[in-house]
Amino acid sequence: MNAIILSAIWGIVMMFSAVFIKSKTAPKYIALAGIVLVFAANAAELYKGWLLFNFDVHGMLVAGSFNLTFIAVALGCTTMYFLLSGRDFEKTGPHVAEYFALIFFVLCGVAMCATFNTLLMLFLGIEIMSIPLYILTGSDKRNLKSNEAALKYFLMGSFSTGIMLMGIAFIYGGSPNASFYIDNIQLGVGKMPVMIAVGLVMLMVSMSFKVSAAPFHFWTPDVYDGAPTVFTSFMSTIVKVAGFFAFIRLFENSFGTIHAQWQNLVIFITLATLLIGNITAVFQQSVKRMLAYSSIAQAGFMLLALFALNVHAKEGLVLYSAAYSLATIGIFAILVKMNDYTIDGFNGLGKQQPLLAITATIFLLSLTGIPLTAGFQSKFYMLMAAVENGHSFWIVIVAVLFAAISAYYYFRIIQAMYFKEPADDIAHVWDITVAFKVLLVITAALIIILGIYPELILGWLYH
Amino acid sequence: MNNVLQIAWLIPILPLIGFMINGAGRNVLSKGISGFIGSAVVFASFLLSVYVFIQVKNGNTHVAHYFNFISVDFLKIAFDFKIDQLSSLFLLIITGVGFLIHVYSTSYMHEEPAKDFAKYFAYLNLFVFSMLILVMGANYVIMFIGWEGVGLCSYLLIGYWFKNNDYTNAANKAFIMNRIGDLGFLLAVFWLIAKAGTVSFDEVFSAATLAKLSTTDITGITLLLFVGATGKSAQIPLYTWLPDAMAGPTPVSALIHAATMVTAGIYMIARSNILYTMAPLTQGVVAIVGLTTAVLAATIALKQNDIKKVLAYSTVSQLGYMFLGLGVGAYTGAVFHVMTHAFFKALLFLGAGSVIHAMGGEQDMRNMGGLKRYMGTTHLTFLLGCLAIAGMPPFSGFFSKDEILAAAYANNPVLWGIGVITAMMTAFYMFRLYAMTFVGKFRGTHEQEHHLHESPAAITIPLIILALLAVIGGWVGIPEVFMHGGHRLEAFLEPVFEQSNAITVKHELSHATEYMLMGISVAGALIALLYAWNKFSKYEKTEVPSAGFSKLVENKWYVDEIYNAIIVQPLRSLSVFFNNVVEKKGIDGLVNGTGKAVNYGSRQLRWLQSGQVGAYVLLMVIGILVLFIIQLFL
Amino acid sequence: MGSYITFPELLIWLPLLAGILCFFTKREQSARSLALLFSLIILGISAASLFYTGTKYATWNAVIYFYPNNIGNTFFVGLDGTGRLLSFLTALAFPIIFIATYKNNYKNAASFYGLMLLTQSGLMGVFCSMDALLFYFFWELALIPVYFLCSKWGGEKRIQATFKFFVYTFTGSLLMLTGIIYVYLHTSGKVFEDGTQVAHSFALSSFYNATLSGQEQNWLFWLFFIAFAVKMPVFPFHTWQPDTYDQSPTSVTMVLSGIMVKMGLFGVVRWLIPLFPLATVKFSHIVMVLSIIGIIYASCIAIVQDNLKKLVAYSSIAHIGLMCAALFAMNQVSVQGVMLQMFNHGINIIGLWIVVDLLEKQTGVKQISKLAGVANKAPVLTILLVIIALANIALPLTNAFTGEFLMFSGLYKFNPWYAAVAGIGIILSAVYTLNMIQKVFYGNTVSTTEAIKDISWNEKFILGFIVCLIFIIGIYPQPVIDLTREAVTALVSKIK
Amino acid sequence: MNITTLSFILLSVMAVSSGIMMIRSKNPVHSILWLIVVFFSISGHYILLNAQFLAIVNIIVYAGAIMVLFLFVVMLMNLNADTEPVKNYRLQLIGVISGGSLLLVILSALMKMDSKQIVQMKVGDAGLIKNLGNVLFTNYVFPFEISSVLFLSAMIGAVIIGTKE
Amino acid sequence: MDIKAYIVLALTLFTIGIIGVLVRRNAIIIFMCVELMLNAVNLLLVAFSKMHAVSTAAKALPTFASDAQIFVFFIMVVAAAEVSVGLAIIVMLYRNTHSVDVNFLNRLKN
Repeated sequence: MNAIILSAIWGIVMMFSAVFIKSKTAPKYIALAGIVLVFAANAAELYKGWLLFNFDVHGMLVAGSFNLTFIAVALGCTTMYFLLSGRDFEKTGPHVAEYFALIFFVLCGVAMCATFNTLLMLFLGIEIMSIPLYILTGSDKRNLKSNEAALKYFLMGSFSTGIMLMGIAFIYGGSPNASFYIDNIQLGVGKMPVMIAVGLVMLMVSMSFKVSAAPFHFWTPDVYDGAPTVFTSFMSTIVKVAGFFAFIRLFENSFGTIHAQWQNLVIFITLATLLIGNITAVFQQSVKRMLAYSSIAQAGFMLLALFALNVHAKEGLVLYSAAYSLATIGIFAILVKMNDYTIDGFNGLGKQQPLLAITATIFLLSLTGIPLTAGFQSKFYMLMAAVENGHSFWIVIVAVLFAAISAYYYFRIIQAMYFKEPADDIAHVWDITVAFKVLLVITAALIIILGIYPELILGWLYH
Repeated sequence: MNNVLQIAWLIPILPLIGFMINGAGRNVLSKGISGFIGSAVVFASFLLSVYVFIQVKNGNTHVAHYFNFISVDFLKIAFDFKIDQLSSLFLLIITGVGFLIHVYSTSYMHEEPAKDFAKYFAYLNLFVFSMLILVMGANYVIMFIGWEGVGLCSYLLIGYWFKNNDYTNAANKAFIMNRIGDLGFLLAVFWLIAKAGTVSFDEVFSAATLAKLSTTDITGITLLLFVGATGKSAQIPLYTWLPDAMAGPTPVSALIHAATMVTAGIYMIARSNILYTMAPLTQGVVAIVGLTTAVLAATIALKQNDIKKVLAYSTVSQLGYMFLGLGVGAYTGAVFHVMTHAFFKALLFLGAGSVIHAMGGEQDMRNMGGLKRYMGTTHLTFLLGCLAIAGMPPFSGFFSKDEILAAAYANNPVLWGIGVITAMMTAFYMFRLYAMTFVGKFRGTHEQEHHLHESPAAITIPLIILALLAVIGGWVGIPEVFMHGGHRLEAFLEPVFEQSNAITVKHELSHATEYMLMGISVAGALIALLYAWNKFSKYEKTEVPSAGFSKLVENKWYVDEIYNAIIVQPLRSLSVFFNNVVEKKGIDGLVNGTGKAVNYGSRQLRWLQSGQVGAYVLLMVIGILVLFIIQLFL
Repeated sequence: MGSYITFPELLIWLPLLAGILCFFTKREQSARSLALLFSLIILGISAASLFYTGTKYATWNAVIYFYPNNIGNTFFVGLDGTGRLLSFLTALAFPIIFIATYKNNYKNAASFYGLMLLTQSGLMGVFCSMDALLFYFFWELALIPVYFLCSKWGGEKRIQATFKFFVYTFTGSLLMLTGIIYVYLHTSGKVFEDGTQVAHSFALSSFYNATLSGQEQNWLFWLFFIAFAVKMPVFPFHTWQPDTYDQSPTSVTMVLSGIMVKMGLFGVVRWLIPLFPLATVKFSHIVMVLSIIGIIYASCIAIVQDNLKKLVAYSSIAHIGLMCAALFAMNQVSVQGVMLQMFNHGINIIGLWIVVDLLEKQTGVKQISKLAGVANKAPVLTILLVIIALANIALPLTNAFTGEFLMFSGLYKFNPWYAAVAGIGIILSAVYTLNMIQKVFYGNTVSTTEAIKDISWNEKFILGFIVCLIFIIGIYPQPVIDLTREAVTALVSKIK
Repeated sequence: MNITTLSFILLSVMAVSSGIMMIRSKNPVHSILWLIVVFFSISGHYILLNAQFLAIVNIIVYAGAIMVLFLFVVMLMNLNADTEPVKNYRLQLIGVISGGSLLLVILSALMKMDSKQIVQMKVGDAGLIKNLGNVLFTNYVFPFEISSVLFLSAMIGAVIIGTKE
Repeated sequence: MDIKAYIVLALTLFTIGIIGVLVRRNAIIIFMCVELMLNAVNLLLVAFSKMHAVSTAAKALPTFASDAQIFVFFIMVVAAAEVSVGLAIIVMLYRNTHSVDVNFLNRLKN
């Protein structure tokens, strides 16, 4: 609640700052102040239940400690993101403040996706998340790739919106007591009516599209590749995990009772996602595109939570969000500084920039899921949830086999950094400040800490 | 534990110390010192052995316990030495003959550089040590320690001149063939452990344990042990290493490959005689294998021209004899023959060594002849040796061989018949050797002729002593028919074999038969001897390509070639197959194939991402279609 | 000491600390001596831990830290007989390696020695951890530094070889992870001292008491076994090994072959057999047959192998195969033999690698066919090598003999034919070892070996030390056997 | 066959056919016009369902604002028939088939519903402006407010993307 | 009027929209097809609201049937916002490439 309103407000503040402040660097600090403020407000709500504004939302938004913790994670990651990549906004174009404003609006949508309790709010939240992203994707105007990405994203995005709305309509039509409240559809436990089934499939399709799960992932590589790298970093992490949270929340609260009836869909989607994400990533030459595919692969792992749909799954999802976002943000922050986005561009980075190389290695190990990193803990929770589910254990085996494959492409970068010689001794990276290095180290440290002591986050879930 | 024999540990330790000194100080010690140390330690342990022997003679046998080697669960293997009649006898032979050969070596190896000289003595001492462990061990495991130890030493000594690849090949062959035997030995031990739960002789041979073992067990165990014996004592099918082992220095051949190591098999079987007596099947096998080996080796020896090769094959054949003895239950006879054989065969080898020494390394008898004019002592002692091995009364060989033959006859006349023929062959090739070497006129080159001389005292004295023993050595076992109570050895060894004797039915031969047997064998031997003598005393070098049977024999029945064809080559090609096909193409191919498959799949899946919005949406629609079908119609 | 800080903690944290220190050293020399110093200290501690056994010192040998969490994983480390033996082997191996390779120059040595010590820490953790998740942690952590060591300082084909090794083992361990999770979810709840209660627990004891039907055990067994089989490696899973051994720097190869392969066996001892007794009994024949095939197969390949390093690698596969087979014979004698042999094999193979390393450093070739007559130039080296090699083929009075003797007698007790077939390995091992000795050391010198010098003080010292160990254990193995007696008895009792 | 049914059928046919025309006509301008026809017919349906508010809004927002916007853009780019020179018939066929089969699948599932539910025609106050406004500013005030964010971001989008620099 | 009639109608329009997206290559037309899809949804929602209006639950809470129509209102809101953004993007692209043919958009692939 606090987060939604404050971030919306701060978005407006950023807009006006764009009008009144001409300085290039000022917006970053305003934005930082804002994100900290939002974080604090959210923390206050989480910790003491303080509400800054007293709206009567008629239960359209329900914020338990679980949702608030997730919002906190998202906001925390955004803070790290601002700190690490804030300076690189300028590379995209002159409208720095506007970019920040849009990101705040996205955050507003994220918060709505985390707390929605009616399909209307879900719809609004997702739209509020998406529309600014269409713009951000296209924000690098002179770059044709950026334009193309924007149009593709927009067309397919609105297409999926259409599907989603049709789904909502059928849910409404099928629900015995004509309600958009996700916990009030009243399905009982028997075989679900056909209208509900149709709506469910359509909702699943559109949500899968948002979290870039196969076979609805096609926009992902192109958009992530075409969008300005700073924004790719944002939308491939926070937005995506928000989508996941919404996905789980929706399906748990509305269709949780009849889980068994739609599990096969999830299995199909999960397998397809794991397969396409992991296999296709192997051959990529551009790190940016490879990370796009890897994000699909990670989505495949997160889908295990939807497959399991139990306590561990939800805990794991929150943890996964943190681990995955931090690591990916870190990698992208380094990638933005690189001159050459291909894997060969990383050759010999270990010599030139040992610190960057080490932190990058930690991020990659976390993405691979090596113990002592947050990535391991999150994968571990996912697997645990999936095993606990008890239904079709084999999917877990398949998942870990794909995880092994994922090592293949993550380690290509590590190998390049440490074991390959640079083609020529041109500098790989530019404007590396001490502050940047410190922040990278902090991010890495966070990942390690979460890897050793995940309760740092999980402790809040049941506060 | 206050038994005086507790000091038995000194006997093996002394040579070990010698080995350490010589081994460690081989760069500093002069030849004189290392030679002296090498011999002195063995002499010391010889004296101790004599003391021990006297103790035992006075009826004091003892199992000296030192420490627990291995103790797991039910399995307790103690580091014990068993001092009884059998082992003490062997102690005497080993240390005694060993000492003489050490002395001999000091002179024989004198051309070697000092450090190799020391190395040589170190190895020799190590061998004596292992051999002593072998005979003193109070259980099969300790015995096995010595068993492999001697194998190792023979490997090292055969490969003593390691620069020559043929020699090192011979060494490898010896070791590996021994390993094959050892596997048999080990399996027997494991069988014992599994069934009897113990390996110590006293416990295994105790009536209680024997009761636990079924006939199959005993037969199996004894057969496996016998496999071990065939390896160590060069019996069919594992005998081919011994002739090649002649690559080593001659004294080594004398000590290891004639007098001591190769008799380990006999010792072991004599040690476990009760088991064998309880397994008639095995006994049969032992007898037949022994006899076959004897005949085969003898035939090969007929045509050999290398002086050492002849002796080597004769050794194999004699060992066959001993196994025949064991097979027919004449344990005493076998041990007796071991002893006498140790004397005369060592003598012969050393003599041959002296000859080779004189000939400047020449080993081909066709280039010798008439040496008796140049080297009297050697010739005389050698002659005595030949007579002894040919079984001429009253030389030692006669008694031991006769005892075995008698036992064989008692068991089955056919065995006896073949035995006699073998004996005749023995006499023949020995005197062929003798005649070609010492009689006739010299066939070597002139510088060799100039070089010819009698060997120094360090060589001749051992020869003389051994000759003496070869002559009188047999008198400890004069058969009943000549002198009542003449067989002192049998009386002495009685306690060792009493269990067996208790259960074997002794069919006494009438005196007449015995005389008849002796007569025939001696006569046969004599005929062969004389025939060989006058055939080869006037031998001339003639290059007649031999054919038919003789060719077969000359090429040692092609046994090496056969083994090579049916074992070595297949193994090699199998390995190559494994390495090149199964490993590289098969398993590793599979592993790498997975990686390749992933790469390929990756390259193909990328085309799905065509970049066309239309195509994307189309695929999405198809995806939706699939989901609907799954949900609504499956 | 005592309840404040325990042996396992010291053994895990000291190397970690030292490793981190090493990373920050500037000069190569200082890194090297720091590593050596610490490894010696650790050796001392580990040696001390051998004496403070028994319930009297229980508080010195085990400790558990739990932090408030809802899945009940703890930092629970302890030393039992097996762990003690292997941690001692680890502690022993590293100083040996450091001294033996003291003269090697590594470019940026700081990180090299740092990673080495991190590896040691990981290994110690594997051998000490009493908590399944912790075990998995260390299992992976031991792998990562090795991966970097091999790919950074290895031979020319290092990257592919090492990566193959990594993916191979990583896949295996991930499968094990799923297995661990499954078992975890079938453990009973647990209440910690501080009152936090968890539905399930990763503690060793809870795992041992997990309720698993025979059906479940059947496939869980394989999930675990594959991970361990890859590490060991057992026959069909071994192909990473020769390449890796060949390509990685020798000091790392020593770690791999001396200690890491023991992780697999250790895993079987600590987890596989106690967790799935029924499945173990059910599948022991399959496993043993695989192992025995491995023995013959690897030995055969070793015979025709021309690459010295690969020869040693294959011989190692053969030996491990024997240990694995003996382990699954599951009787006191055989398992005791395995324990003994794990230690011996570690010592011997490290010795072998040292010699191989010397030859490669001096001649620059590792093809047997290119070497000859080394004995002429380097007699001392030859003698030591021959002794170690003979120990490797289990000659009596060397350490390996006692181990193999026990293993074989146990194996024979289980099934005579297995013992007989595996026995062929004894012969084959003699074949390839003697061939190697003959080709490399005997005969006349060739161009490559002309310049060889005999070994220097540190190598002489280390090899001498190894040889002494070989003989001491060979003549009086009892102390080593006693060290693991209770552990083995407990293990064997699980099957009965 | 009362007037309601008749008009329903009439409007439906009109909607569908002009929809088809929309996607078939070469000239973008034509398809826009066809789409407007569709919207009008849908508004007709709203009136038929007595959802007066939506009928109005639909005309104003869609047919009025949005479509004009479209028309404006098309004019601006003066796109005409030859913007899609080469047509790939096979691709189009595939598109039609897959879309059609999707429709068939869903319908075949839905038509199996036995429950015969009736839609209230012409009467009912749910769709009256009074009620809707009432609900909108009581229950739905929060979403109403928050949807402003959408327009704000759309505005910024216009700023970022539209402005020339 | 039976609800099925409306379902058929709405789905038909919806499908027409989808097919349009599939077969057309002009970005604007594709976008219009999406709008058509949205309208189909609107129609269906209204139909459903009137369907529920006569169902038993209607008596309990008189205003609830209007939920769906409010939803339709919000859909229109969102659509409006989307249109502005979408057209902006299309215009931007047209500026750079002088084409709105989506088939020419294939710089990003594989």
